[in-house]
Amino acid sequence: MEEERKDKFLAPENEIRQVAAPDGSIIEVDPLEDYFTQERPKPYKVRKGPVENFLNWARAESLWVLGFGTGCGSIEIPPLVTPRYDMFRFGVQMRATPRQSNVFIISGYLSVKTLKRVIRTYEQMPSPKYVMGLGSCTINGGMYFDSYNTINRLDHYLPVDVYIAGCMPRPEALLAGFAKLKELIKEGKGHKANEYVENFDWYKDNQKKVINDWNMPDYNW
Amino acid sequence: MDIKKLLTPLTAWGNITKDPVTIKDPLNERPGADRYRGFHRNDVEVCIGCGTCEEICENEAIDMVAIAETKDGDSGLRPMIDYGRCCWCALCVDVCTTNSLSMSNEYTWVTTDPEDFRFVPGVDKKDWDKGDKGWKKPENYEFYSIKRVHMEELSPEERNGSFIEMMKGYSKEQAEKEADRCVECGICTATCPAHMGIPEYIKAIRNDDLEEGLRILYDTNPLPEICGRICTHKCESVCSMGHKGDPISIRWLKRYIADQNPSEKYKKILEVENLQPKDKKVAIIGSGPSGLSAAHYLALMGYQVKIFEKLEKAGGMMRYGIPEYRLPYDQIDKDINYILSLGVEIEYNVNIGTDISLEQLGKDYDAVFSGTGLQLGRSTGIEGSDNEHVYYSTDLLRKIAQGEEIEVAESIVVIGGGNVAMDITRSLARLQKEKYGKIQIITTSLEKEENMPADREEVVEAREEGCVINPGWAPKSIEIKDGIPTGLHVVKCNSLFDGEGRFNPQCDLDVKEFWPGTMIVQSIGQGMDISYITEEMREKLEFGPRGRVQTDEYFQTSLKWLFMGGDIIQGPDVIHGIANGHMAAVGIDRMLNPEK
Amino acid sequence: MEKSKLFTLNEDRSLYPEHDENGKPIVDLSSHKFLKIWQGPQHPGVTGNMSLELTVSGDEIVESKTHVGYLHRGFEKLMERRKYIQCFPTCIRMCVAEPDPNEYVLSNAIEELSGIEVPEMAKWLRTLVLEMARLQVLLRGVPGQAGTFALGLGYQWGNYLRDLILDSFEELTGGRVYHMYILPGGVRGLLPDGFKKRMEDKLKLIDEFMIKIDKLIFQNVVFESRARGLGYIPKEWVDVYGVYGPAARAAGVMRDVRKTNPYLKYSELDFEPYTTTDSDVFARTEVRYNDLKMTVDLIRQIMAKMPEKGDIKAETPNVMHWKIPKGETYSKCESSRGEYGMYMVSDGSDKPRRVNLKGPSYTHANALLDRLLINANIADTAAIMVSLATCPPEIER
Amino acid sequence: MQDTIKNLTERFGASNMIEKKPGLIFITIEQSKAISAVTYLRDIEGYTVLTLLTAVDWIEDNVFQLTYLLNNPEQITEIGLRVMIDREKAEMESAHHLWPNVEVYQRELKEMYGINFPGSPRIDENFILEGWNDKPPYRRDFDTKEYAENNFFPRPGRKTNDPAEYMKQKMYPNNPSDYTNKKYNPNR
Repeated sequence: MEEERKDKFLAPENEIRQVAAPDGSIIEVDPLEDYFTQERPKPYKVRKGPVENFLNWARAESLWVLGFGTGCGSIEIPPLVTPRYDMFRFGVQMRATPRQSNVFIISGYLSVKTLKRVIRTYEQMPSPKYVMGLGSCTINGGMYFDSYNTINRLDHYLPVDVYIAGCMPRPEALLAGFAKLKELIKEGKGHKANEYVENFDWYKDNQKKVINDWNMPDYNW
Repeated sequence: MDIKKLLTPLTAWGNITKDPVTIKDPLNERPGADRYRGFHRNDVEVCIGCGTCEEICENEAIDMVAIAETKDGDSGLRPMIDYGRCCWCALCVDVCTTNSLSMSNEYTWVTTDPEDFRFVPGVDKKDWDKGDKGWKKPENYEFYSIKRVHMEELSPEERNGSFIEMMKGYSKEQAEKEADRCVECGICTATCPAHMGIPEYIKAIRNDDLEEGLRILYDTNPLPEICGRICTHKCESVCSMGHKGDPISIRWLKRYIADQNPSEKYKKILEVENLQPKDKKVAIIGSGPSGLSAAHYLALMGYQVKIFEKLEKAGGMMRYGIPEYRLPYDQIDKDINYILSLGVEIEYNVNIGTDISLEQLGKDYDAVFSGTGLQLGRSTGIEGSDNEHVYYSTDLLRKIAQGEEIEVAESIVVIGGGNVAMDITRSLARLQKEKYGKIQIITTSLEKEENMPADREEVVEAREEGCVINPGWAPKSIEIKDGIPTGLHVVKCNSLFDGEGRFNPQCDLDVKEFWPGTMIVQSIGQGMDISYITEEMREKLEFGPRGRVQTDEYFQTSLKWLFMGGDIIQGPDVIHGIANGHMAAVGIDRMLNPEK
Repeated sequence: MEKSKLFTLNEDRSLYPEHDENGKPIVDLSSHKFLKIWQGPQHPGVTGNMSLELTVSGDEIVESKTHVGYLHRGFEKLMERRKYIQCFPTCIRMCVAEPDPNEYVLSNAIEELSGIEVPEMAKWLRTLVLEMARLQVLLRGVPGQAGTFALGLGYQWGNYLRDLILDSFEELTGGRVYHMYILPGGVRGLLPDGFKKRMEDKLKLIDEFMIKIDKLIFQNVVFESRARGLGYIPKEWVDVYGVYGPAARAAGVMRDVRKTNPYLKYSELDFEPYTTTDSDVFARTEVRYNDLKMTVDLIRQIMAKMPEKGDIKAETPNVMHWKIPKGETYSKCESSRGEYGMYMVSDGSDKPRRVNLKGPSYTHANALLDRLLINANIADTAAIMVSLATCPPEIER
Repeated sequence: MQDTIKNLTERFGASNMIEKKPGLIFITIEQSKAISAVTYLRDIEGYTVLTLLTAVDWIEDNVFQLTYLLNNPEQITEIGLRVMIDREKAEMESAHHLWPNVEVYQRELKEMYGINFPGSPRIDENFILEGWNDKPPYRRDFDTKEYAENNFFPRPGRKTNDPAEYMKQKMYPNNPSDYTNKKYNPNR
């Protein structure tokens, strides 16, 4: 176990260490045990009939977007919050933490370093959750198709619900994206988060292929 | 704490009475600006599929896919754009050689399937195809110069009465500037029958590497000095630059490369100093473009080549059919002497069929290539055309080239609208000027001005020199008085072809004219003389339409040892001849060296 | 200068680490006196996508390390395999908020290396676009500073006005955020009809907004008490740490490329950049507020002085194979954050040998920010970062 | 400016001066004298601002060119010092004691070019990349497109045609394929 641990998790913050508790006592912490879960993810239950319809309606009308500007496209998100576009009236609002959000906007290219954080953040979001890919970069690499540091296709790493064309898409196109997402959720097609769970190994393989220092456990919720 | 500073910010509450700035329906209320760079549009009718957009796209977002039919100057490819790559920079629009590509002001496209984002604008119908707003190439700039670099030429006054070459050739700066205009689409390469590496040798000019340029020329064309002057330049007529401006002067650039390389260095530059000789012999009949071309490539392959030429000098129609002011004889000699220096033998004044029979050649040699060309003038067949003062242009041109004195009349009428007609017109005009000090010559053609087969510049230059070109008339009869023509009766010709595309001239007999002239020249095409092929052989040969011998793709006839090419197979055209000769050489090599 | 009462250090320094001779704190994490927290990359208080590794004692920062690289795309490498004309759509993504200086420095570097003179009209249009870009950034940035103290209202106003300027950009250049307007050799179009009038209407709105924002921010006791004395940059640090633009001018050092190395048409315009000496967050916001005023004035001057028509692009070689003579140059301009430069090396081929972009954020957000955050509160990190106008994509490129 | 150049030439053996535009010169200096020249410029001549420090890979000559671009805010002049260092043993004296932000430049150069600056703080820490296990990416012999194609997942199904080749086939379907190749001349 110790050996394996050494090979896998080189990050210093993942080493077993002693910390002081507020009362002054010293306790030992094993970050991998204590801070991460050891369980594989489970799909959430998709209900049937009017209950599910009601839930879908509720989900569609409260899209809470995680405030994580991953690329260029994030410059067009602030205008949506301001009165000119006012996305609150469509039930969309920004949240600061993944625990409160259900929509993740990947605003353009993802460098490998960000991808690692994005995966962690995505996994921390409660299901059902939705991913919107903005611009060319998430579809086929965009301008950075030949860059050594950006991924080419987002759908190899995360399940994507909606793509919006543009480099970068305008706020109006983003609103159209939200409208489309709502439509999908209401039709009951917004369960990509379960796809992620079902094809978990495939996604993890792809993620690990590009993230060279995978110094964290596979499960992040 | 300043109480004022506690209260002042509260003035912001004043905004509560103002109208909100919110856009009510942002999805529909906000079209892009007039210049917005939204989704692509392409006018597929105008697009020629040159691929320049693909070339300039820094994201490799554009693929050329086969959509339309390939025709002259249109590759049949159309750009397919991948919106998983595009960055909406509109460089493709600005660089488009035909201005067919533009962008609409639409910007909303949401989908769940990323594969949707690949589409062919103009072919895959989209909502934004119609509107006319959006980005178009700004009028005030181009990414390349669309104006041709002018080549200096003699003034019409200097040209008249002299056979000095009229085009002076490019200087280094001019050639590099002209070469810079090329966008390397390759439509010229595909159109050129010889598939010359045109973008490549233009690139060599830009890089100032004329030796490399010469090597590229000789890869496909062993007569660059000649072709650089008188090629029919199908490449230029399809040049993608010609859609917005002037096509690139590909021909003059070729001439520039050839002119700048001295003939004594050719062997070194072209790396032909130690060829591997083979013990097989090939005979070539005729030293026209196809014969010379075949001889050149066969010699490079190591064959022992011998050319049989009917006249006293080599070059065929290039020497005897094209006036000196367009193609000086020393330039012909430069190309031919190089080919002969590769070990090609040539025997002059040998007439196949009378001096030596074709069968004999076939027995003596491993293969025979015949490129005898079209030397016979074709008659109009109108009344009076059998008069002795009614000439064929081919005969006259040959005589001028041979230095023979010809009887130039004071007033001349030429029938014909092709390049040969222009050649004879301008040659006779020069002779008239020498002899009489003035020019009086009328040239007429069936075709209207815009459809005349002659090159545009030939017509313009002829007019500059004082010749009258009056197209759109059908010759009716030649009036003869005392055995000497007095002139030509013509009627207005309205159309040449009928609804089904057949040659069927429609004339308006009421509109007629009489053009006086004591010398009438017919220049309406040439016929071939294949009398050297005996009856016996004719039975073995297969014939195709229009009395031409049937050959395969390597110009091999049904007699395995006999290859035929050039004008007799392809019709009159120097570059076709060169291509045929080259291909026949490859064919002969394949036949004689089947193991390869 | 009166320092804010809200911003005081704990007088009992025994809980805090000692400093070595270079002024760096000696932090011993195993003493359990300190806590290490990360701010970013996913954090609403970080400009763009970067992160700060903060070591804190209580809520006071004792050590900070900037971590960048989340937005690295390798532009400088990518441009080495692009033709000169293809570099120009690529390079502008280096700073997202203010892309036009990228276009300008690249085009200017190419023009300098190949000896191309840009037509007059193009120079005027370039100046106009650069000022409009500055206007649009400052409209977001100045009230954005108040936003870091949770005063979001001005940010909302500013963003609305910025959107109006983006509409103008759209009319003129065809793009909303990425304009791709200044290209090597010139610009890509004349002003559309009625542009000047529509622009003037927007400038009038901005004039009104300037008064409102003054009342909302500078006459505001909350803003003043939090921003005064925060993130103080001594004058001596300006050269040592590489402080540029408004941040240097707030320290009383005149740093403005428009004034020192006038480029384009700036020598024909009448302006005097504002300087002050307080050198804290409040002073920097004040400088940028005055820059905003000056920019509005400059745009008016440009629109009045520029000719109506003219050539917009110099004749360049065919862009498909444009080769540039061997050489190197450094071309710079003044962005809203300070000197923005590009070092370009050409090896005589049709692609640049090396392109290196140097934006002010590179020095601002690394050594300087690490130094400024020491002794600041966690709650003030965002304010300090925004006052330096750090732009992560420009650091890592 | 003239005096500065004269001093640089005489005292530090600078050579190869090019004045790109008024107020901007580039000058080459030997590796061993580079840091003392930089110090001299900063302390004596008033070139107090380090505008940038970067490298150029001249792989053909097997050298890296380090460029120290110094700015004199008083005289408004800039001097670019070119220092050629061996590409095989890419190592340079650190200048972190002169400006605090040099350490960042040097970390970047270490990461992107593999140029080592012994003694520079945090020089071995990651700066931009994370878990990088290939050649330093800014080196000319690193092919970024190839790396991207091998490591990431480009969307399949793209196919393009070369207009010239496609047209040749369509317009002259009878032209045999061995017609245009160059095998007839064994020397070529």
